[in-house]
Amino acid sequence: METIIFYILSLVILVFSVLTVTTKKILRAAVYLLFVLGATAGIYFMFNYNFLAAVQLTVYAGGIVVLIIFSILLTHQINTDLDKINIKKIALGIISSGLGIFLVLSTLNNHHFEASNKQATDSTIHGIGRALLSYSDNGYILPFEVISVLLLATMIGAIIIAKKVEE
Amino acid sequence: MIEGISIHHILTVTTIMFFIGAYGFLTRKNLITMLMSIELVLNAVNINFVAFNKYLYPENMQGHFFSMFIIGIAAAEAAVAIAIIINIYRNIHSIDVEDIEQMKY
Amino acid sequence: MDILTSLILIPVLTVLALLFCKELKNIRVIAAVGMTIQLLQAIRLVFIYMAERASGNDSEMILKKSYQWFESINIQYAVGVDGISVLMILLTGIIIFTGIFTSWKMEYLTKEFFISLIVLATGVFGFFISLDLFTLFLFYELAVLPMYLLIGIWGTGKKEYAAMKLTLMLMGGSALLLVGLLGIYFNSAPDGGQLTFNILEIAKVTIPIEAQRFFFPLTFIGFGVLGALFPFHTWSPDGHASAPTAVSMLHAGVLMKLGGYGAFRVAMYLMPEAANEMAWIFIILTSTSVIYGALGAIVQTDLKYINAYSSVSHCGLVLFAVLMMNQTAFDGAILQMLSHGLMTALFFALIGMIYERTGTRDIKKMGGLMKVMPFLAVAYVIAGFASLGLPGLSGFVAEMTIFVGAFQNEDTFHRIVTIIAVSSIVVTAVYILRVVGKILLGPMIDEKHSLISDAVWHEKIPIFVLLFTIIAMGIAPLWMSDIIWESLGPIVDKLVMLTN
Amino acid sequence: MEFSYTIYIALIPFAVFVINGLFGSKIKESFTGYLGVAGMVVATYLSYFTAYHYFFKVGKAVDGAYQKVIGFNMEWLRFTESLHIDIGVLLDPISVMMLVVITTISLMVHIYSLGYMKGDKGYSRFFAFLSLFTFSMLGLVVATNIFQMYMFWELVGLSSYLLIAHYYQKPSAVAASKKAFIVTRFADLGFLIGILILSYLTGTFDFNILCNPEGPAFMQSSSAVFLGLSTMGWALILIFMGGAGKSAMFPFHIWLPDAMEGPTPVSALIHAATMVVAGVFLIARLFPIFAIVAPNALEVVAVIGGFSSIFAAVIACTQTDIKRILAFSTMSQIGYMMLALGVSGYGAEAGLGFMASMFHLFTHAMFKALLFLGAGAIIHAIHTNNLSEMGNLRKYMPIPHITFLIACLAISGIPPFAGFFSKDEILVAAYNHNQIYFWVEWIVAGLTAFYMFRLYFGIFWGKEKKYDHTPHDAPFSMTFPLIFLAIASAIVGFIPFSNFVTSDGLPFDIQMHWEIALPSIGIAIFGIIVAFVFYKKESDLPNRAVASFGSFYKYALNKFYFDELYLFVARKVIFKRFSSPIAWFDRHIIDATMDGVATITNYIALKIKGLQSGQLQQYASVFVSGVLLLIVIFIYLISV
Repeated sequence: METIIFYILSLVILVFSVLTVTTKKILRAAVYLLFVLGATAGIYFMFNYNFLAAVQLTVYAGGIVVLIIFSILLTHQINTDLDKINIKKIALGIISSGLGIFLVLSTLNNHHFEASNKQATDSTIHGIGRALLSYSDNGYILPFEVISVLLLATMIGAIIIAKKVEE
Repeated sequence: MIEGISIHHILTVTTIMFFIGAYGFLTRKNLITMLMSIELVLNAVNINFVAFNKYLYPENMQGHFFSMFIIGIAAAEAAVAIAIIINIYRNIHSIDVEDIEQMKY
Repeated sequence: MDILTSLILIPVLTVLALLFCKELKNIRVIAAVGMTIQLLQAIRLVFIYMAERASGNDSEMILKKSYQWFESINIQYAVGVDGISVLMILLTGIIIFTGIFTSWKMEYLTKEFFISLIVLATGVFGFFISLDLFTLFLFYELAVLPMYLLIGIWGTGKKEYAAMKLTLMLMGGSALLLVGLLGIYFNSAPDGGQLTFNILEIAKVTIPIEAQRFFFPLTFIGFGVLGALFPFHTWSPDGHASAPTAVSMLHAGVLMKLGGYGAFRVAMYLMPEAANEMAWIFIILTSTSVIYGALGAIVQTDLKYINAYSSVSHCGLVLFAVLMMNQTAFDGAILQMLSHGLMTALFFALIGMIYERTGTRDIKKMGGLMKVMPFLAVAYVIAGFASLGLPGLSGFVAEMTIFVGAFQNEDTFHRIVTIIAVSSIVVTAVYILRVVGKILLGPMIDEKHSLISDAVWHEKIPIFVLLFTIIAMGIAPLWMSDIIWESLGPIVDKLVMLTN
Repeated sequence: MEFSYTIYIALIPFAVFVINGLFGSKIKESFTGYLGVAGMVVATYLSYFTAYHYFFKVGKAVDGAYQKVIGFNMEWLRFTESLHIDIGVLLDPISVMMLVVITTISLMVHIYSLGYMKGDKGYSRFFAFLSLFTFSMLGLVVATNIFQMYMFWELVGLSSYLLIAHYYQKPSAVAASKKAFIVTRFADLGFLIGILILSYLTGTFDFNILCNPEGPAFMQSSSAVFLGLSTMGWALILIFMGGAGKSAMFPFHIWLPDAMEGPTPVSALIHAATMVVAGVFLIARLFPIFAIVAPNALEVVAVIGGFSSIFAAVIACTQTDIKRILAFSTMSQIGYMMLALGVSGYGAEAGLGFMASMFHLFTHAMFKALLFLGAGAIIHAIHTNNLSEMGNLRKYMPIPHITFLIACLAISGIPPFAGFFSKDEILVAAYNHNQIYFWVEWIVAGLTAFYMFRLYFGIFWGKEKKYDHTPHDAPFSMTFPLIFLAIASAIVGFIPFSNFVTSDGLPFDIQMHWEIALPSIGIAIFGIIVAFVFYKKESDLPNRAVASFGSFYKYALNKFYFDELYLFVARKVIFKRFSSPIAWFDRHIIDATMDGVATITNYIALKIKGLQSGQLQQYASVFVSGVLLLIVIFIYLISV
């Protein structure tokens, strides 16, 4: 059962990934991306990382994709097709990507991963929250603070960059 | 740990996804679509982190938290990127990456 | 306070004082006062040195101080002087002092000019007192780099080109030098133990011969570029011709000596075996320099070019002498550095003054200036005679010591190149007298020149100081020669004993 | 020390030079002249006193020979333990004699210049340089070691340069001074190399050690041989090259005639009586080495001296500038002295030539200075050097006339004037050594008499020319030296010179050799008669004589084109073939190489800057390719 779900999710991810980077309509690309992100969240669910999946859905699917769509609307007529892409470029892209896939996969297949049998730790929201705010060995208070500062800076930065320059 | 699925399966999927993102980044001309490609790449990496966490080191949650922070940063990045894109569009009425070459030489 | 460190601190303080100074007049006065104190300190240092030696202190370097400032690779701020560096410091003190007065009328960006000039001098002072190769290199770079600004901003003619060329060529030399110095560093403890940059400690060990063979040429050429070693001398004519007066003085007078001093103190002293082995290559190059520079000077028509080629010839003689592996020749090399420093500074100062008055440096456009500016003309003639090695002036002492020393070598090769080098004195006479005859003697060529006035006080000060030292050195050379002689002992032990 | 005061003989003129040189423009002009004369009076007194003291009181050692006395010595610069330059005073017969000659002539010239240079713009400068010259020349002759000699040798060259260029606004004077300095400098190069070789072989500069027949110099006679001469011989020939340069011997003679551009007192002092004999003095100083170790080198000296004397005498017959005639005559007479040294042997009687040479140096200084000063008086009066613009001056200028006549008789070797005695000794020495030398010098004696009397008759007799103003007789300050020197020229020949100055210090007696003296007097009188016939009255005899000599005359008139030859070498060979190509090479090859490195770097930079296209995706694909490449390299190529 789980195997089948995983395959389905994988298929969704791969197919819509391809569509995202190849479709001519930009808005469609955004929508395909949304599917990919959703399927990713699904995989997180399968790992039993529910909080992460939720974050994925809210931040990525809910936030970023909406932002992207907004920007598309701000900069494009929705119906216009994207420009034709130079065949050379496509060829180059395919060759390097294909080569990359080949190289990485063949490396991976030659490598044996030692699966661990240790007991998984608590991945409840409660546990996550504790870990995030703890400053003990497995605590993440420092990155958490850093990220919050970063987000604040981003907010200000984004506003300043996008602000209309006053003549 | 997903029943019946080895780490190789997951890594295969994410590898392909990663390079699809890379392909998109290399070929798309539109800045927004390039941004989307980047999101694909990031997602592939996120899944990898989680998978390694889950399969190889289940006893702590580093991969999990790493993914979370990446998502946070990705959000920030997207916000700034889009702000920049909009600004560029305002200035040169195009968001074609080939038109943006002020940084040459 | 420690007198050696004060030699660095005084210029630094002067620079700081200049930074907070606005009025033109104050700037000049501060620079002049600072450098006067510096000169007095340099003179005091000579007396301290002589008193130390008289009281029986016969260690290689005196007034030694050492502070660790970068522990992990053992870089120290190690200072100390022997007779040679004391005299070089005195020379530098004299020349920066006179240089300040020569640029008294500098009006464009005065403050920045004096600051760069004094920073350069700081580097030179630091170079001469350093015993640590790394610190030495640091000061070396500090001395070379302000040159770019000084020529590029305050120069004349093709100044950007000249500044760029000079800086790039010297930097190229520095690159070789850095490799050489690091090579010495990494071989400074062949038997294991702490690697060191300290010259005195490296001198105690024998660097493996394979390493020496590789790093000696690098170090020697690295310093040689600054010492105008043929064929790396071409920055000199262009650089000197474009540089403002005080910079030419300092550069030809002192900076080029850094090359000779470094080649001697670092390259040859620390790697004596390779030096002995490869000396013949460089002897050929330097004796070429000597003759080539002199012959090149004959046909030039720009006063500064003439002097630049003459410097190539004279500095070639310095390097020639250090390669002669003979205590007398070494002595002569140091004397020649001092002598050439003084007289070339005087030359450039005078050329600057003549240029200010006539607006040209072309010898074909001048004539009979003796009549309108006897003081400057007489000074020029004396400088010329010092340059062609007339007894009673400094050049004779230095050249004769070199020639006699070089000729004491047993083998024919050394003696033949010595004879070749000796013949440069005739060529020197030709170009010096040609210039004197053209611009100072004979009838007045340009009517406008009859309105020229003679030197004023701030021009007379440097001329008097330089003339005095040139004549003093020429008339009573023995004390100077003795100071050098006794300091050469350790170096000779390492270098010359090897040949026997 | 007994003779330590002798250092002041040299130092007093130096002090005068310093005072006049530094403060000449500040103090009253006439004072500088008087100061110079006063200094010279003291120096002259001191050197006469020294001479008296040396020759008659303490100079002789027990065996009767005059020994060398070190009056003063001070280390000046040390090269090695054994090689060091000292500054000192060495007194021996020749240096004491030179002291007397130099101070006497210098004093006379100083006095003379008081009148001659009056009103000149460079009055104080002139006196300063005269003092400098005197100082250097005195330092030269009393040198205790060869390097001290070289130093003062250079300094006399310097003062000669400065004094020739006295009228520095005259291009010809500037050119002449330059020529004099460079030609002698070139010769000095030989001197210096000679010193280097000599010091290398012997390990000393000191004359006392060098000239000591038991010293290291004499151990060297068997050393390596190169081109038929020992190394020592070559060293000595190179040293002689320096002497030849200073003494204007062939082929370094070309500067001397031009040096006449200087003021006439300078010509008298430097270019007739003192500096130009420095070369002779140098050989005399090193005479024991020359005579014993390298007789071949001495033969060279003799040949050069003999050739120079006849060469110069021939040219002198054709010149019209009176100072140049005297200059060539000087060259000719110095040739005599060189020849005399060259034919001499070492030892008392064998050293006749040595003694004769010194004797001739002494007498020649007197009469040649007199000739120049006389010529100066004439030039001072009529403002020209040209013989053809003179004539019948005897009635205007009686004192110069008489003194000039005495000098002419002296130089021609007419007894009982000084030249006769010294020239006779030279001819005897030449006759004893090799008869060819004798006959050459015999002819030169005739030529000398001829051209001197050509000069004499041309100036004082013949047709009167038009002068700008009536020629006036010279003032007392100028006539006094003339009279003094005329008396000296007349009587110094009677000094028994061989009792004082000999090659090894042992005095001996000489006899008159009438069988040699008579023919030489004969040819001198013959020369005078020819001159009398030719030039006493205007006639076309000279022109006919010229015509019969044809092109030879033209060659002689143009000094056998040696100036042109040198000019050709200097301008066309050194300048065009060496210096200009080197300057070109430096700019266009070496410098261009350096610039070329920069240009190539620049070119490459321009070419590869296209890589920085600003195209983001281009960068990205390069980046991706690079990563893939690294994967391939590190995982597949290296690890396997």
